[in-house]
Amino acid sequence: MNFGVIVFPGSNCEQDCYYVLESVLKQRIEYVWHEETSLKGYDCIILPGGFSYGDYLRSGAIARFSPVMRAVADFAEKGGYVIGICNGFQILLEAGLLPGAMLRNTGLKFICRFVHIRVETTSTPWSNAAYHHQVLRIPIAHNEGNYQVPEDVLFEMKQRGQIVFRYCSPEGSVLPEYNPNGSVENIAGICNREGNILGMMPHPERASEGILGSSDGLYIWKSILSHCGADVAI
Amino acid sequence: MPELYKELGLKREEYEEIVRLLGREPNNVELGMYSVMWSEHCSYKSSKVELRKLPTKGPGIILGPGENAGVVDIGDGIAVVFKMESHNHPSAVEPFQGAATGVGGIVRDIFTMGARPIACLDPLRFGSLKEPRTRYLFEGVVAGIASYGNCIGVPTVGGDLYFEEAYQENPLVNVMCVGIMPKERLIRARASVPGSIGVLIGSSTGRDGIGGVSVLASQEFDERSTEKRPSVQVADPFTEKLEIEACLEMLEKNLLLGLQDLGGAGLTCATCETADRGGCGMDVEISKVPLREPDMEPVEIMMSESQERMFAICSPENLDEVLSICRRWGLNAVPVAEVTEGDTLRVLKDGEVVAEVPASSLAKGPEYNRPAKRPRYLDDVNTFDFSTLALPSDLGQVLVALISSPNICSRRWVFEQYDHMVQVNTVAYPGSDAAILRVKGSKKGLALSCDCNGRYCYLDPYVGTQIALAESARNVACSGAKPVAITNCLNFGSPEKPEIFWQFKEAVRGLADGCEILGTPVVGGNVSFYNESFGEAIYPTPIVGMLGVLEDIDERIPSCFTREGDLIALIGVTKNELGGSEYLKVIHDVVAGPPPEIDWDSEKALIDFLRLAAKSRVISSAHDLSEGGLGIALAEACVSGGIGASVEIDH
Amino acid sequence: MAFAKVYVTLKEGISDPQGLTILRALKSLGYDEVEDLRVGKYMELKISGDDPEAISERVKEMSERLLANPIIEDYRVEVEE
Amino acid sequence: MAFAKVYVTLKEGISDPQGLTILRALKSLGYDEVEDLRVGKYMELKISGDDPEAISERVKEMSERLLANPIIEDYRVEVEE
Repeated sequence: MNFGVIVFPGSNCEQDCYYVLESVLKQRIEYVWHEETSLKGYDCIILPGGFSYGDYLRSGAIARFSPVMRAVADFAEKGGYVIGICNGFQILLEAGLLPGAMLRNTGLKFICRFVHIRVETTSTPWSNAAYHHQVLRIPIAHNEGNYQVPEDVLFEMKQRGQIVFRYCSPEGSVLPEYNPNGSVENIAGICNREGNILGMMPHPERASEGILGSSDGLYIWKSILSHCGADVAI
Repeated sequence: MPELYKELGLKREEYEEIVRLLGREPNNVELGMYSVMWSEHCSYKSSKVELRKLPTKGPGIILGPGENAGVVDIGDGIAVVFKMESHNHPSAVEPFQGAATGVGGIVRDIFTMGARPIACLDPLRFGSLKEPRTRYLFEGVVAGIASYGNCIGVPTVGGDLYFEEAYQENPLVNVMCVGIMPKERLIRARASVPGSIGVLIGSSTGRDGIGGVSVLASQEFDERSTEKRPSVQVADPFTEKLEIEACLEMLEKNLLLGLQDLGGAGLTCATCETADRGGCGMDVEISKVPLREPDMEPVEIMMSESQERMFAICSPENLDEVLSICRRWGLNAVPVAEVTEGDTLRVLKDGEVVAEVPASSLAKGPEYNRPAKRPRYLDDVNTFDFSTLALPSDLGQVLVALISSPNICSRRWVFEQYDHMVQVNTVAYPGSDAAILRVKGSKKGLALSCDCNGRYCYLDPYVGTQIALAESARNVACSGAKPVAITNCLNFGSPEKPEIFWQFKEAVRGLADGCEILGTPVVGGNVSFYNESFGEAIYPTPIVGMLGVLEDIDERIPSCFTREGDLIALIGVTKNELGGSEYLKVIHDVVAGPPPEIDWDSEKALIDFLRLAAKSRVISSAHDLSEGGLGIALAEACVSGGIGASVEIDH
Repeated sequence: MAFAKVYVTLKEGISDPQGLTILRALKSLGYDEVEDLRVGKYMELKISGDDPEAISERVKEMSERLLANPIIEDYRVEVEE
Repeated sequence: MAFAKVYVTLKEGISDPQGLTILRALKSLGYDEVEDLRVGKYMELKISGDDPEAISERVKEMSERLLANPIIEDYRVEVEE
């Protein structure tokens, strides 16, 4: 399976994603400069975390105008798989490829710690390797992770199973005190209607090796690998 | 204009030395250049003589003090580059921007050597938390460090934090940065090839940080112009991130002959130091320097300390590729200088010489042997009669009071604002004795710790500094690593006061003796003087930054209890030493010494034991006793491990 | 040469933690008369050209595409000679 | 009931990296007529009371103490009935 991880000016997690896909999961992956206009040959495109354009104005507000984003939209339109992690998720929202918007965390502070997220649906290319309501321990690291979406759109998203992950307690109960940033209904990750675009604030690439404290992030990588029929190294 | 030099902080004999060196009176631009290059901050004129007593050589040491950062060989063809610096005064003016620009400065010192920055640590000191001003400074500094480090993608993995009245008017914001690189990637900050080109990369130049030198600018000093000379700069981590990637790419493609960041004394420092180290001269055409404000004068351009700027030296053949790489990363890059034969630094404006000085004379400032006198306060504070202390009845209450006191309680509120995981190298998270990082592509690991209890140094600068060194060594040893080398940041009051300079001399002597015994050379560091106000100086605070190396990352041990049924052993001798303790301050509100003694033989034996025990996997965890002693160490190991312990004191 | 001012504010009903925090801080400093506070972005643009109408249209377009996020923000444009 | 508006902007001479980055983004989107852009904060306060003069003084005081950072920012206050 061929992965491409996009490098925007200011991205800072692309090398982490590259390392996990190449060294841990033994997949082919390349860096894609934000001025590329074609994504031919890739099966899955990763929009990594970081501070594209310094997060100036709004997280992702400027990166969404990079030339590569037109190619990402076409790639997704044709069924290509796209995962936006943290800043990548914010860029997908600003580009309108996923519904809703990100506001500042209600605590007004950057938060970096492990959290628990619950798998809300396993019928997506990104969560089929997990079981329903499985709890994954994956770290977050962001300043603007407070996901908001209009009521009517949220209702529709729930109907269509687009809510993929919610922040929860270690035992899996979705409670306000386990919501780190104020996101509506503890939402941590969503997908588009077709399911081929995923946006999530937690960083799976930071929880793909036991040595770092958790390998639950592998469930996301394994899901997309098995969905595309690729062999999974571990 | 002879009086003008006084306003710039130059002494009469220093001015006369300049006249001797030039063979004539200096003009405005030259006077400005000497005044900043010969300031304490840039020339270390009061500390140089003492710093030479520190051991800087050792088996793995590739580069000691003298360049932008020290370089240590840790095997497997990998070199570690690390250093610590202070941004105390700017942070007292504007905490957020002061601290943020402090991170930017030290990170530039690392990648200017060719290394990718992989971790930062932030030793911080504030006044009492009861004061609103302290809370304002504390909150601003932490948010500033977070905003910068998180944006450039360098994890802030550790540091230390104390609140003492002595720092009320003078907070300390030190930042340590660590980078790694393949050994052959090392690049020196020197201009050694005549005909090579000096390229200024990054942000445009404004009237930032030119402070006193502004008096030289011809504009009359009216209300309007003070507006134009901002005392605070706004940090731009986004541009710095672009510079990290662009510079590392140019180095990987072997396009550069030299690289230096712009810090204190801006372009003047970068040009004269690279020329001096390379044994060459340099012509600088300042009309080419991209300016942020229209009518800037030569002295303002040469002394501006605008942030996020780098000075790269490359051959004419490589210039185009250097400029195109910078453009690709969205960075402004302009050739502004040419390396010449000889030792003369010439500054030109549209071809006309505005300054002409020997580069080496600028780079090597004066040197002083300051007078030192043992302070009288030492006798009063070290003769306390401990038997007069009333032993509190409820020791449980004492433990609770200590564990919630500002110098001991959890630092989670701070480090959860720092991205301490980016680059997926962090394997021991903040809160443990030492931060531990894996080195991708190698079995080795790095253990990092910075330590200093200013109170101990106040009570006895010699012993207090050695305690800081011993504690940083113990912290890395507690994670199974071998202490290898240190950096430091020596924060003191005014060196012109004999009592303060005595504290400095004793601290450096203690550090030198300790490093000799431990075999951990000093590969670089920083001195910050004049940390005092209204005649009151801070506690002497010589912060030690220790690099430890784990031969095998899998031999690392945590600092919290991990398994039920494990036995707990207290290693080392417990003496009746309450001097300078947190117990004495928090419970009895007394600061009195002497501080605990240092027994280097047992310290070395302990460090060797911990490494051996970790290697042979006979211990599941190890935690160092520091503030709060045994009681707090046990509580910390239980709380962070989420497991209890029962302890018999009378054994 | 003209000056355009763009005010970007959160839409009604969208939570504004920053505004809330500042409001609380003002009250703790004794300014009880403040009943509500909302925070937004304020941008000053220097624009070449001398037709305020045309400039206003262009700045609105800039706001729609980049300076504001229509899902959660409103914007207002003022142009001065 | 009165409305007060506070405009907080960076002092002249202080670099504005955010403004510069947004300016470059606008130019890359074809808005070359924009020559400079600076970003600041804009606050709307709902305040009980009906003496615009007194309110304006109080809001200035709030700006000096909390809403603006006097070291690097200027502020301007407008009060409407």
